[in-house]
Amino acid sequence: MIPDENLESLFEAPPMAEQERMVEALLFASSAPMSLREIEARLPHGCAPAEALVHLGKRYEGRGVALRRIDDAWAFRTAPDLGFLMQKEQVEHRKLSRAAIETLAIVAYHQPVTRAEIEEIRGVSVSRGTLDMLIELAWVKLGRRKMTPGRPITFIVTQTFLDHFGLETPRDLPGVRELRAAGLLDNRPPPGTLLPEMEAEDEDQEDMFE
Amino acid sequence: MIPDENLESLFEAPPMAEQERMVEALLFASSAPMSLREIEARLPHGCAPAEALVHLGKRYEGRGVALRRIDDAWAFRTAPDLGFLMQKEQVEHRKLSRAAIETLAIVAYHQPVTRAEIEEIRGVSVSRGTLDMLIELAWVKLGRRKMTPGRPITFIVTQTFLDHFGLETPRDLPGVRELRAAGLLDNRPPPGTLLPEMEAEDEDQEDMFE
Amino acid sequence: MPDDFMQEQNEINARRAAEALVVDVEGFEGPLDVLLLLSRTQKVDLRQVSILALAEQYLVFVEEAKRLRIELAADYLVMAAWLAFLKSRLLLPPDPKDEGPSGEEMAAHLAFQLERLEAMRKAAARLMARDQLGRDFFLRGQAEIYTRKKTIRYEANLLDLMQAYARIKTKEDFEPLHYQRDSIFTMEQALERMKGLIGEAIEWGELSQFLPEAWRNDPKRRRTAIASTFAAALELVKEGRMEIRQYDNFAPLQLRQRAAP
Repeated sequence: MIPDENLESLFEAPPMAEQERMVEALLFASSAPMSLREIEARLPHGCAPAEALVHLGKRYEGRGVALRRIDDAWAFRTAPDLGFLMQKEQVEHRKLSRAAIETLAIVAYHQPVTRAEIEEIRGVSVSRGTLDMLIELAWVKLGRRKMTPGRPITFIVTQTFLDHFGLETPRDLPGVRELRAAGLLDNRPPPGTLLPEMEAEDEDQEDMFE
Repeated sequence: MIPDENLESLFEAPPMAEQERMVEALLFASSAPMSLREIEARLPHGCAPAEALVHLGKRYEGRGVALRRIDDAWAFRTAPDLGFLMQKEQVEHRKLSRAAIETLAIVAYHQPVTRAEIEEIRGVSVSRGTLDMLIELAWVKLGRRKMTPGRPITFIVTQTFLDHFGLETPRDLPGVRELRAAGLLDNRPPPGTLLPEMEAEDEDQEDMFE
Repeated sequence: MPDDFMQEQNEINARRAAEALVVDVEGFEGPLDVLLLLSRTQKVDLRQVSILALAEQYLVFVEEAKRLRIELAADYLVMAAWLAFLKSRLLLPPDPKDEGPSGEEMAAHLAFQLERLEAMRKAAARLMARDQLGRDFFLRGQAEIYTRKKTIRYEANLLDLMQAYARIKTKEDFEPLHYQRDSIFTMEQALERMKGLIGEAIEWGELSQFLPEAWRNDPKRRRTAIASTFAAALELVKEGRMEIRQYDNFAPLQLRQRAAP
């Protein structure tokens, strides 16, 4: 009798408490909700996942995590009343990229200025994104078209720009000579960065913002 | 009285049972371990997550999912005895070379350890790729420089390593106590070379495991 | 016939076993690894292993590799030389004038190294046998990604703006950096010079003695001369024409001609 019983127990389903643990682990690790059939396929032979799910659902009642039915599948989800913990409002401060700040400076000092002129002054091409971004920030806007062949569009700075930088008019911007006199030019960038090829590369690789 | 109590409760930490739910939800939602500080930052003001974690750990004892401590961080992981159910979730592990496994073990047991020390222990030079690969797997990272001539860089194991091997701290490495007692984790220089700095540094290592 | 076949097979097996250690040199992780494997043939606790016997076994291994014309990496040969030296120390009565470590100390350290390597091997195996994440236990399959309400605010102040402009407007002021090549003593120059000098360097002499006269005083010139002379010396050591030694960390480097073998 004993060998027989042993043999039978080999094919017997694990106790319900064990089945519950198994379903719990399966649903936890699964990357998508699992249907009853999928759960059953993963459990040892003879298991009754439907019953295990009932027990499991009860166990998680009122907890921070709930067993949820989604269509005909099951998954764990954090309790809806705790959703606020998962959210986090963030204000991220980012510095303008070098390409953006240089473009902005050229617009401010030379306005109204065309894209071709900006490129000539910077010595590198200006990516579309750079000007778009400055326009989106409402620091630069479109000015009148220039009365030269092709009637290119010009760019000018906005009132928002003046407010942000604490200027009354664009004419308040100090000139290069004043900058030098004020010692603001002593902070020279390393010579290598001034090679035009490197800057061109810079602009390609660099994200808009650093 | 009632309005007063309400006002006070606005600024009081939620009851412990509620804090436990919150920590449960947070850790359930995250796949990476969360440090006590990270948990605290997400909870309402005045919560005591350390205590909530103790309650939570007890609650999950013997379940299909377990609360695990990894260094100073916490995470839910499925119970190891149910791994057989999870074939589908198993990720293909790159088979590590013998050199990589040995190097990893040496870093784990001897950390912080320099490249030269690894080579001294294995009696063979460490190929560049070996350490690079362990670093890429995020199992090994750079530690502090050693205060010996040349100030060589040291290597230590990461939280990802501990998480991967189910270790709470490097102290839980298998057999580490016996190895230490047998003097096999000593940094014993070859006879004839006396490097007092190395001995001083050894104290650091002891700190790690004490 | 089957008997013949068996015998032949046995001979092949015996030969293979004898050669296995040598032929499999590719599979070894360095000389310590070989020593560790050889020590197992002694069937004793690593702490009681006979280092003398081990040294002999290793030397046989290297001889055998040479006989089979198997190219051994340099560190195998360095170990062979060291073990031959150790063997002589262990066999000869200690010389009281000798200050170096005794043969026993050296042998004890080697035994320690072997024991430590063996211990790390076992530790590595135990580590890999542990339950592993993604194989035996698993993380949350469907992490609920935090919804982040992200507001980006861009920052730039007037100073940034002005400096950016100044940077553009003063580009022409900058010159690309050129190294002043005239105060560099090149490796080629040093090598040329050293080749002329080694004939006279029979006794040990400090590196500084090999610097050209004109490069000894000015610190900048001296630095470049030291660097290139050292590099040139290493090159000559590699070619087997010089020897180099240093007694302690930061002690002066000493060079001399290497006597013809």
